[in-house]
Amino acid sequence: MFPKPIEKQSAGAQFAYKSLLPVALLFWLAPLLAVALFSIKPDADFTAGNYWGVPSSFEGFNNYGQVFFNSDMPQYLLNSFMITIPTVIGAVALSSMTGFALGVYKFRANLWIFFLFVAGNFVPFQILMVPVRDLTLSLGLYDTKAGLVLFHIAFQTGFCTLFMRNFIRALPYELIEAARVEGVSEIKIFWYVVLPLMKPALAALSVLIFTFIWNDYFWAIVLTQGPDSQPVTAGITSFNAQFRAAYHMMSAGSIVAALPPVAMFFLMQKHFIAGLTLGAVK
Amino acid sequence: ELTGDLTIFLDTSNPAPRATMEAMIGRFQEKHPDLNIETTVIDREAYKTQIRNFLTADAPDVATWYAANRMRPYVEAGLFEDVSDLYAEPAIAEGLASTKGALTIDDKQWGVAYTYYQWGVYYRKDIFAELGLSEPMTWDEEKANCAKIVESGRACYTIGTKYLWTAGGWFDYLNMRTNGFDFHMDLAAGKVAWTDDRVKQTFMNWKELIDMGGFIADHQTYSWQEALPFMVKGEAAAYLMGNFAVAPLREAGLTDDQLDFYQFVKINPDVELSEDAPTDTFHIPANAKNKEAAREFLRFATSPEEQTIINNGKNLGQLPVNAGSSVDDDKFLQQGFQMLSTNSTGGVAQFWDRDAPAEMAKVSMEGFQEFMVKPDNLDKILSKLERARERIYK
Amino acid sequence: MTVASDIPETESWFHKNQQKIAPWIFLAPGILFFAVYVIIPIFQSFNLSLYEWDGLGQAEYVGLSNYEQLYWEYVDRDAFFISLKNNVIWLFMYLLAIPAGLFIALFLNQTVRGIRIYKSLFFFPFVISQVVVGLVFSWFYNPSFGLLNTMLAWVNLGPVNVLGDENLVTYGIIVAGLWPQTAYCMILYLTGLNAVDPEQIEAGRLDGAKGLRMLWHIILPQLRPATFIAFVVTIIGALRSFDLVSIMTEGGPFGSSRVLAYYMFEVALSEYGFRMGYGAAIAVVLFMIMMCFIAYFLWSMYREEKGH
Amino acid sequence: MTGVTLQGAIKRYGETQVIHGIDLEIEDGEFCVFVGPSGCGKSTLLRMIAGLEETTEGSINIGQRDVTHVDPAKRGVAMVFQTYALYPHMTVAENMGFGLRMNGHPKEEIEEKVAKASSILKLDQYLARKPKALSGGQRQRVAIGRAIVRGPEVFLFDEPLSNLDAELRVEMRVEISRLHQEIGATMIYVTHDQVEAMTMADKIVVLRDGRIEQVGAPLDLYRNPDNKFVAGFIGSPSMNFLECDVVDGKLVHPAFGAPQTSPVKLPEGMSKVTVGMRPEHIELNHDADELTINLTEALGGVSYCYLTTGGGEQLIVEERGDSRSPEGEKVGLQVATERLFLFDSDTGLRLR
Amino acid sequence: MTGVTLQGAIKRYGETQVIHGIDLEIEDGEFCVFVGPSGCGKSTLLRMIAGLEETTEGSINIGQRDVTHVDPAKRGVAMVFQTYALYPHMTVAENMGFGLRMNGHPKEEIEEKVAKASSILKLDQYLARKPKALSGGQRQRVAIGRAIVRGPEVFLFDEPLSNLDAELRVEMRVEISRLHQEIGATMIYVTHDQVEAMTMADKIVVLRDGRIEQVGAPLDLYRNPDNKFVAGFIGSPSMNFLECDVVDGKLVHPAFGAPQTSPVKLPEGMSKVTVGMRPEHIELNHDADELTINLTEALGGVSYCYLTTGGGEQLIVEERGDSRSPEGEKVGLQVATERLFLFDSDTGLRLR
Ligand SMILES: Nc1ncnc2c1ncn2[C@@H]1O[C@H](COP(=O)(O)OP(=O)(O)OP(=O)(O)O)[C@@H](O)[C@H]1O
Ligand SMILES: Nc1ncnc2c1ncn2[C@@H]1O[C@H](COP(=O)(O)OP(=O)(O)OP(=O)(O)O)[C@@H](O)[C@H]1O
Ligand SMILES: [Mg+2]
Ligand SMILES: [Mg+2]
Repeated sequence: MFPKPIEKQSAGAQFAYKSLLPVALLFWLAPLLAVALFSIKPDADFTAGNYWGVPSSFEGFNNYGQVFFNSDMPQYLLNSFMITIPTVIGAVALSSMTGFALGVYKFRANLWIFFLFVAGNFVPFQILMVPVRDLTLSLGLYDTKAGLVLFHIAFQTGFCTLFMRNFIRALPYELIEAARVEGVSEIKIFWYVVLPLMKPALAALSVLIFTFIWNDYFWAIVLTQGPDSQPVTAGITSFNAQFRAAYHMMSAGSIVAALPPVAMFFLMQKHFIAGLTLGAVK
Repeated sequence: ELTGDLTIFLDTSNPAPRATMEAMIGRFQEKHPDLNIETTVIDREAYKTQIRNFLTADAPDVATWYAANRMRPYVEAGLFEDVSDLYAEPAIAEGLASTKGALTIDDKQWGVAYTYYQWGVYYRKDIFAELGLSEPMTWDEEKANCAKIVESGRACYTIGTKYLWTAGGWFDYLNMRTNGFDFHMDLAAGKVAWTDDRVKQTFMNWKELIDMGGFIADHQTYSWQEALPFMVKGEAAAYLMGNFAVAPLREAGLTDDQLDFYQFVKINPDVELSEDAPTDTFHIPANAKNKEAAREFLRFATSPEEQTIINNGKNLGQLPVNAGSSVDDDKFLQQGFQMLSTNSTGGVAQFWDRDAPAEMAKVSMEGFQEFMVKPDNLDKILSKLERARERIYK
Repeated sequence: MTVASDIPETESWFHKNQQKIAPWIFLAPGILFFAVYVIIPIFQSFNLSLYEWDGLGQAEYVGLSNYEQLYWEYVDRDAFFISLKNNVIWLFMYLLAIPAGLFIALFLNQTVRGIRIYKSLFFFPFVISQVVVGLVFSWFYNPSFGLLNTMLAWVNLGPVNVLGDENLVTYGIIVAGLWPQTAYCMILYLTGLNAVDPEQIEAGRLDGAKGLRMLWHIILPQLRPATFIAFVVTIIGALRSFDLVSIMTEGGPFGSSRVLAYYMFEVALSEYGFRMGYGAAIAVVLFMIMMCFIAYFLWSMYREEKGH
Repeated sequence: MTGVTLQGAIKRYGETQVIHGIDLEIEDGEFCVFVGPSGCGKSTLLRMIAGLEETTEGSINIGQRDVTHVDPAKRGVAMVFQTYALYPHMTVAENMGFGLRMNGHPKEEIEEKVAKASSILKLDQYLARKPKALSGGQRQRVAIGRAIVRGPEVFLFDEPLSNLDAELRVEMRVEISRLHQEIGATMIYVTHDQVEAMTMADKIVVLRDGRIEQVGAPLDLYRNPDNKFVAGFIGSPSMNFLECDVVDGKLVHPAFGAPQTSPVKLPEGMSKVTVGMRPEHIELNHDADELTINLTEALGGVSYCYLTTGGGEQLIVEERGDSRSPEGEKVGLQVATERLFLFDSDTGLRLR
Repeated sequence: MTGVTLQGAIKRYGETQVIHGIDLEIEDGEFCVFVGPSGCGKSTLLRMIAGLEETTEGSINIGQRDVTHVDPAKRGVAMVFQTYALYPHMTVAENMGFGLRMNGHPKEEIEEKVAKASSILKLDQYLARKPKALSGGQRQRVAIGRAIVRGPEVFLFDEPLSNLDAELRVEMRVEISRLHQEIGATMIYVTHDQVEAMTMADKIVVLRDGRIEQVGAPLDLYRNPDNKFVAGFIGSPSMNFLECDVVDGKLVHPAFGAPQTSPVKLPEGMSKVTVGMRPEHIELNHDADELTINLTEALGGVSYCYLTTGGGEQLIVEERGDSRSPEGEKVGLQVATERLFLFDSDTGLRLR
């Protein structure tokens, strides 16, 4: 292990390390803590210039209550879920198929198709902006959740294919050959043999895509407008327009918007990190 | 006797205006119970980009928008309905005469106004009193006042230029006062070079205020709302703003004893006074399906009664467009109405970003912002704007 | 002993060619989606960049004039030049996330109690939307109450208005971007460190390599895969940077924090924009820059594939 | 009749040919082992029989049926992989029944067959477990069970034991032999383990570079190799080879001291010959001094002496019992003439 | 003097103790092999000597120097790892020279030493290659070269050959032995391979559960094991054990037919004893019928007979030559009395 395990060092070093940890963490997360602090402050504190001090009163319930009952935030949150979840399902479904095809079969175009997906995934998505927007418009899906979902599925398929294909590549090929010898059709091999084995990858990928899509801002503002279909990342800007300079409200709103992926991360930590390092690319 | 569907798209997304508009539509519905009205309210900022899509793809029957140059692209693309026929109706011809110009392109009218508001200098009466100042009448008084305010450790004017347009307001006034309304309009129309000495003169006037520390520091990082607290806390004495600033200032705790208003002072005594009064409008998209009902709605919305209701202090808190309606007795509205109807002989401008084409507006307001931060870059800025002008107005 | 193969010898064509057809069946939906939404639009953008179009009327073919304008903007040091320059700054500054991530990973690569929680908390910024990160940092920098100036005041410095200063603003935004990106690199390195061969470290110890020399000569070479990935994602992140610019400054003050990604959005879709062709031209330039890195990435992937 | 017949079987990967026309007949019920150095094409050949690799040219018959281009599933073969290739997400019973289930056999039939196979392999009590809860040997048994369940005519094994440790390997080796006796199906088995090949096979096929070197029963190969390659490949430690001169029909080499009589009649005019001697057939002559003992390795029951001739050639001699010859000692060789193998120095072919 | 001395060496990981007080003296220039079942602490002990693990209690001396708490790099030891632990990003030459470079030796000196070591190991032509372009055996040689270059007083090897295939293993084994003779340094070698232990060691240390079972020269352990564990562990195939009754001082077991005389005087009152017989010391008596031949494996030079007694005990007998006893035959045993090993049935200690 590198660096040398701290347990093997002097008691002084151990103590120093252990006390440095929380300090460093506090420092690292200071911006977030600040937001959390803001979000429970009363408005009066800001007018009074008490930005960083102890809140003069605890207004957490009030502020968050406002977010939930006096703004479009709940609608935006709901939209986010309604965009994110179908995207995750769609992208994962498509890419487990493409990943399977590219990971298992040997055919001439294999590597080139694979590279196409990978390259597409790395493209600066701004180049897609105008045509995709026009396409969505002409499909009548502009400013609908479905329009956003379709695009996200397509774009994420690039990344997911990279991920899935590499994962399937790492599966023992004998498993597939064994099934073939047993007379299992290719589609059944996919369904009964490969898919169950991909569970960890599916979980990791789902978690990853969930955060990617949840946090997407660019496409949200390119393809949707207004509380009917915009996700929370875009919603937060109009939320902020509504509460411009009301820092306590903006903080509360931000925290609410950030919460689902954070919760996801904590619940599915193992998968999440596996996903990052397995797929290793955004 | 109206039937069928009527879809209305609104950009009045803030809570108060939203309620006002919905209430008005409710009243319209009562009059036409058989009409199936569908209202969609879209975030104001989002609306500005979304309008392109719905006008072409899935047009409503009525849509809000802004007058003057701001509606030009849609008119030219044939996306707005010609409503000159409405203006031919005597009631409207009389009532809406004052805003007709702002809605006219190629001698045709493309929509109706439903509200407008004045711009002007909102100031802290109590601070003026404390420093022994009075409302200035001339540019020199303005500067003298400002010098005193700066001396007292305050800034004269608060402003937040992060979103650029607030600087456009200053430019509007300085340029209209320096060079007059017509010159201003020519500039907006790209007929005058930015490197023209007259334009420079406007900036030199502006520079005087900047150099004496008239504006708050770091304004380029604030939005207009974030700039409000400086005035509320007394760190700045005045705010050149539209009348909509009054409500948040009052909410923040300023009473009418502390808050007052004056018209932007004369600079060049030879030019007539002219004002910014942005007009918000209703249009009928060319692709609308129920144009008959839409016209009826436009008549309704601009009728003297409705104008009185929706613009009163409890609702929009702005000025009615119909000559036949009455202005709320809120002191700012009264003053504003007074100013616009009697003391704005030079003309009424819509606002810089509505009078100038979008691209030019964007580039120029960025220039204004830069100028306010770095006044010494003026020549560089102006030559950049001139390059932009040559490109944009081709 | 009977065989489970009592199916007639005359099999369907599909059955016989199963292995040749199957991949295409599996690929079809993915390729369809990807082609429609990604591949074809890339070419459409190339095409569109030769037109002038406001998104309303008829597009007008103008040849390379959009690019010519970009060229003049470059020469005149206008918006395009600034965006390009900022993108270069982004590229280089953003790479700081890699050493920073490595540093934190080394700091956290211990087995004291509760370290797992620490590792996750350190990773936190990555999970949060850039919109929120941007907001948080613009408050952090806020000249009237921001924590930055408060802290600078403790050491008798400042105040600075980071986001209001055309020379600082890009760096200020990049720092905000480095925060989550560092967390990302940290996680990559933590997993990389996990995979470092302990026997090599021991061999190094026997060889007398310690501390920094151990890091340089033995650990870092083994972390190459992690470094490579960190490099790729950081470059891509830098070139795609949009959210933060949009949230924190909208390209300001006076356009000095624009990057290509934001500029093209601004030109094409923002309130004052709707020059679709021009936006497409900017996107094409951005695409070309990115293509260098994509090509490099694909090339190293190709080598790896062939290496097997 | 479910033997396997290969005729002129050829495999090419693009340009490179790896199997160069194999003709082979494996009888019904025979246990046939493929051996050969790594990369010689053992696995490829097996996979061609299984149908997992296309046969480029030639034909493969199983029983009377030409299966050269038949789908793997339809060949009536079952394959046991080196890595077992068990489906990790299925229980033992599901693993074994999977093939039948996918082909739509009724549930009862599957259960019955699985039960039967698992009782043969003593897997009854593990049926509900997942593979990862099994030991290596048990996993290997499940893999075999999966093959049995389908009731194939031919079993194919590709180094099935190489992932097991030495002890288990012995155990499973015995088990597979027993299974072969029990079900009597044709089995083809790839290995590179001497002991497995010698002990399990009815017939060994020695491959080199995609060609068959010799086919025969284990002890036949040991006793009667066709060429130098087979002689050196079969038997452990390997056969010693000395390049001898032929003088007057006798074999002359410094190591022998006196010229040796040839066990076979040498062809006219041959002046050089390669003589092979198995380490276990040589004895040391402590009264001679043609060779030097380099190193002696005593393993207890047996010792190996490493000798060098004056010309630098290396020899190994196996000594029984505890006697340990001191290193550095000079010794001679003693071999019965009939134990000598003679090979053509150029072609490596056996002279007999 | 650069022997290695351990005194009461103890290793604890937290609560669990894995090395229970080892006292051991390894002479200067000796080749010492640690053997024992997996998990017995061989590697741990070696790593304690290397300094890679803290020694919890006791002391370790190298030469006259107490190194118990000295930094690994300063102990004058070099270690060769099972996985070689070559630095993949450095060339062979850089790998070998790395230790010297880290210790600030001048470039010329390093080059010279690397050249010398690589000529000893015949690596000269690979110096510019990266490890991944080398074969397993070459890598292992580089690992050894890296150790040599540093000119340590003590070489430590942890199962260095277990990742190589059988042939290479033999080759490298001989090479390491040769190296030991050539440079004469003290070497400590961990393995679980019988043959390696027997052939390479001057001294074998048999470990079990963190304790020393027996220390001695290889053939001493083979001929004269102290207890049942060592007897069963050393020798391949393993010694056969039969539980015999003692009747009138004689050993009684159905497999023997007639009672056998005990080779040693048995203690008074002992009624049971474990008798050990090495497979290579037993001969089959085809005229008796106490045992059944289960299976015979003919490997050519040698065959193994698997026998079962009436009571179900298993025995292995090694038969020389080609004779192959038919399976199913009933046979008896024949062992020279002096070849029997007797162990206390309870403690497993040798009776002598
Ligand atoms: N897909 C392939 N493309 C090209 N050559 C291949 C391919 N698969 C195998 N080969 C070559 O065919 C030859 C035979 O390989 P095969 O796996 O059958 O050898 P093997 O005898 O099983 O070896 P081992 O004992 O190492 O398993 C080798 O030289 C190998 O390099
Ligand atoms: N870090 C550790 N913490 C706790 N126990 C350990 C640790 N390392 C080793 N052990 C235990 O110490 C004992 C000895 O391990 P060691 O690796 O020395 O065995 P070994 O004899 O080398 O085995 P093998 O032949 O499998 O390599 C084992 O029981 C092991 O579980
Ligand atoms: Mg093989
Ligand atoms: Mg070990």
